[in-house]
Amino acid sequence: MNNPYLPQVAKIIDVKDEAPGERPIKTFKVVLENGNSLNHRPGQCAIIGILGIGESMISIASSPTRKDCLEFSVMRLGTVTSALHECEPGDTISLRGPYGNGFPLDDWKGKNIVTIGGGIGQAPLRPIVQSILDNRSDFGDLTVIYGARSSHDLCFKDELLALEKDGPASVHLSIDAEEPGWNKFVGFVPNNLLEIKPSPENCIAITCGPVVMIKYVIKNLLELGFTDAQIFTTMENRMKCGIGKCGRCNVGHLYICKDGPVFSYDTLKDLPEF
Amino acid sequence: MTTYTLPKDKLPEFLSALSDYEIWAPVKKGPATLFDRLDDLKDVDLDLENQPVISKKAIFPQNEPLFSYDRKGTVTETDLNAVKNTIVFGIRPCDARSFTLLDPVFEGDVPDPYYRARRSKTALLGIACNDPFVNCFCTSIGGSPFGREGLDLLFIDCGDLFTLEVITETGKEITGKASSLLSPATAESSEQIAQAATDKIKRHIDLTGLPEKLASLFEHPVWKEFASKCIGCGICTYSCPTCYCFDMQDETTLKQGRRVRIWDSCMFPEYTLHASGHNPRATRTERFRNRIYHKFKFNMDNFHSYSCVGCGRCISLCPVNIDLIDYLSRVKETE
Amino acid sequence: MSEFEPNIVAFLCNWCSYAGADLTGTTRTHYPPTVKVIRVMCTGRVNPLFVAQVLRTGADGVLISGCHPGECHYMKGNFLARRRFIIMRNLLEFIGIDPQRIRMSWVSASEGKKFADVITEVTEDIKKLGPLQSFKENVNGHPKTEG
Amino acid sequence: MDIQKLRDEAKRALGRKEIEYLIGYKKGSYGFRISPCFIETKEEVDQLTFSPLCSLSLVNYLTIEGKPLLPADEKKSKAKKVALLVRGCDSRALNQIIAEGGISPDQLYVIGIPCSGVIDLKKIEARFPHTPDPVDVVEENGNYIITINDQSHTVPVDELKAETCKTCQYPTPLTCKKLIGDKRAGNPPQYEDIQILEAQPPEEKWQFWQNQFSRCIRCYACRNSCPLCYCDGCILEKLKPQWVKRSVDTNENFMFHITRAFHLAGRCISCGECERVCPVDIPLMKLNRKMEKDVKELFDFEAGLDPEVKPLLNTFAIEDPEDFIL
Repeated sequence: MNNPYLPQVAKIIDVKDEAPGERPIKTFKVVLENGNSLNHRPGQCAIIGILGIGESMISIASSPTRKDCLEFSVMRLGTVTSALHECEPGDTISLRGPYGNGFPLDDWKGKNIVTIGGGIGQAPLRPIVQSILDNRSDFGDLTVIYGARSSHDLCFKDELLALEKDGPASVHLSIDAEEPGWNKFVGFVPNNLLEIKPSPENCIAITCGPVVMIKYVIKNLLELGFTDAQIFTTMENRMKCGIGKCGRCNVGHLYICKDGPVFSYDTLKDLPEF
Repeated sequence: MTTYTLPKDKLPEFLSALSDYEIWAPVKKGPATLFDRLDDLKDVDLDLENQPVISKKAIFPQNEPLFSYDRKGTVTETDLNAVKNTIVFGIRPCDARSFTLLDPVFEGDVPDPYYRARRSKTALLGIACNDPFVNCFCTSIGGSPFGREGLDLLFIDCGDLFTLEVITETGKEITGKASSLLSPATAESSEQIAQAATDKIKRHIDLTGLPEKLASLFEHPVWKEFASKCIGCGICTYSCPTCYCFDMQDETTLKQGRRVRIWDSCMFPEYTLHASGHNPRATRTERFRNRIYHKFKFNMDNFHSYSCVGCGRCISLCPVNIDLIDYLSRVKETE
Repeated sequence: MSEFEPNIVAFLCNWCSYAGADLTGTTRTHYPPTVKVIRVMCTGRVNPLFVAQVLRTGADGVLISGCHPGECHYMKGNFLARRRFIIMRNLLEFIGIDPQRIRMSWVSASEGKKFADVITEVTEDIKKLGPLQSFKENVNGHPKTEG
Repeated sequence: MDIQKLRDEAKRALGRKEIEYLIGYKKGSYGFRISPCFIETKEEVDQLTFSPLCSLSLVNYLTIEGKPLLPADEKKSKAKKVALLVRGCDSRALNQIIAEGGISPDQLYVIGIPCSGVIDLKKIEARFPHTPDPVDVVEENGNYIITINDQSHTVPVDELKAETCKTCQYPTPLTCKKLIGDKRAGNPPQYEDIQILEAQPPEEKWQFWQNQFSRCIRCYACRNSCPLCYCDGCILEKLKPQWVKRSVDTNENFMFHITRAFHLAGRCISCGECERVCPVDIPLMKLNRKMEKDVKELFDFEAGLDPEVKPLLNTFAIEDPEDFIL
């Protein structure tokens, strides 16, 4: 019988300093030792572990269409992520997954897509952007709205700036407070959303970020005329098992690790605790 | 149904006839009666006066090493084939039933190999409750002091002898090993004793409509009131036969390490604490409410059963008189 | 079988005992190679739970050594430590760990000889007691609680 | 003790405008149980009760997470007070916590009750099993008069009283605004059982504790029911460093109980609640009383006698014993 708690061995092939801010973020490129693939869907998560330290559920920040490696963008916070930040290319980590439902990208074909991210919350949205870019003709317009506390906390900055320049998507970056040399939007992400006013017409909006931000983004999306079923979010809680057994990640009767992390606002609005 | 009788003084012989099994039974440890693995058959103490804690650990141990590893990162899986055929003797019908409620959790979409290994090799030999305890309310929640659900064999205390009811094939196999000690029971049924036992249960609650009621009360101030006296220990969850939440931790020495799963309790704040410091259930009220909702609403949504067998241990052991029966009745009356 | 060499962890304060131990070395005074030294700024920094933890994780004895009373670099660290360790020592004794395994000494920076004597004495005492078996019996869980 | 006096006093207290609410005891939901209660209005006062069944220390509710009044965090409620019923041991707990800076005495209105000792629930429930209906218990001339469904039973106090209370030194609250009832004299300290255990060889002591600790399930009821265990972020919850592993095996249980006992050295006020709530009956008070005895012998210190006295381990005396030091 397949043991769901037994991790695979993976190797870090590259580490990139993503955001040097107060809570630093690094992006790790990882390949499975045996050459296998996780066969994940955009929006799914994996449990990264370091033997002797512990495990942590991290969303996969790369699209399955990018087959050379898996990417994880990790903020240095707890014991596992701190240990991970000490890792260098060539180090091995353990990996199990993928977990969760992922985004229903197939249902979204032919539609316009708006992603609204805040801080490290852009990581789970990145595979959507990548998947759309890799199958550009399957989707309508792509709008990326993304903000962080300061320019030092913005992830994937080079990528997004390049994307903005090349034009396959419209990109709107923001930071929370004025900074010299910043000529884009200053203010919170939900406010930036109201500035940009994406049209709800044939559109899906996906948001991820701090809980407070998600709540205001949803409120503003509804104001812009989006319906509950057009709004998606991806969530996070403390997790241990990844398979809906250890109990702690529940929101109402749903477990984020198993029934989520992607929820449509249609489902979410009826759940207690949200 | 096949029934046998076993003279009470032949119980040690009966158990020694089952020596190829690992036997768990209630054991007196100091003043407390606990379920434990038997090293010596003489240690068995059915102690019908006291409600033993905690039988779930025979199948769902408090610590379970998932795998071990060395410094090089070589992982060695725990050998589940080494799990011995096991008998849990003297388990109460409610506790036996609890495993049938844990099964869907640990089987589910992704079956749990550790639980399955023990569960499939464990026979449950129950003792009927002739004398239910003060907070027993199994009859209100689908069980009974003579419930057969989950059991392989039911022992009924009939004075000088036990009547044994064979419930499953495994039960039949077990009685087969000790057949020389057993005599076929006469037609006389145990129904009268069972009825008398059921009548002794004094605490009742009508749970009809509870999940629907809970659905409308999530934000109600009553939860703050209920939780106000909770001191936040884990006694209710650890002693509960249907609580299964666990934590996973790495434990290392200089040379080696292991990943262990350990019972956890939703009543502890660090259970849900994020690494960022944010806690989605930061207060006693939220944690207490989650426990009740999990047992009486969420589990119903997910598995179509309550996560409670009515053993009453959380009520008996609570240091501050948090009384589940009382609270649930008040929930039902709350508008 | 070779003779039992105790495994002793010594918490030495930076200002007196560590310097004292240094002096023992520079004057080439011999003492048994049984101690693993952990340098701390002051005996007052040594959480008494370190003692329990050290014994729990495999040491046969613990030594805490600092400045003589009245000579603490931080004025009162060693006085506070003195109180704590007598209590911890009594507690561990009550639980069944021989108090000879939990030792404390005052060794100043100039007492290289005393340091060697202390280590010799502690080593001899613990040799007489033999290895600390208490926690080791329970490795990987006491048989009755492992399951 | 006269319940009416208690209720009158409670009414008077609640009549004062600075008092937010009163923490007291009321009859529990069944049998011998007593429940803590929070009373905000005079009308609710009649549910107040006090009897030898009142076991848990209400001091717990002054320091628990999410309580309505916080000493440091909520500046706006500084003028507000909480009224609280205390017994002898509770008042020592209060003194100790005040001495440690955990509560500000300005926020308390303390009503003291001289206590004749509490009944050990485990003993009384074993004696009268199957008692779902509420019960009355009073102490009279060395007996407990227990009334169950209008039928009264007389049981000698010694058979049911909690062990710790039998040797209580301070049954009368030491510091309180109002005292209800007559002062009671304490008993001389008694450590015979401790001395017997002390005299045993190390291996036997270890084995004794091994048998006890091996059955601990680490539910932390002892910690949470202890009025003195009020740290924000208990050491047991720390992951870095992880002082006590989460694994529940005998070694880790030893570490947990060593930690717990040490953290209560010079602080435990001998209410005995930790031992009474333990679901697996570990004799925790043996550890606590050993510490109490040693602290008394070595430093002539008793916890919680005076809120002005600094905590034992925060202070020292030049002449502290040091004969164990080389």
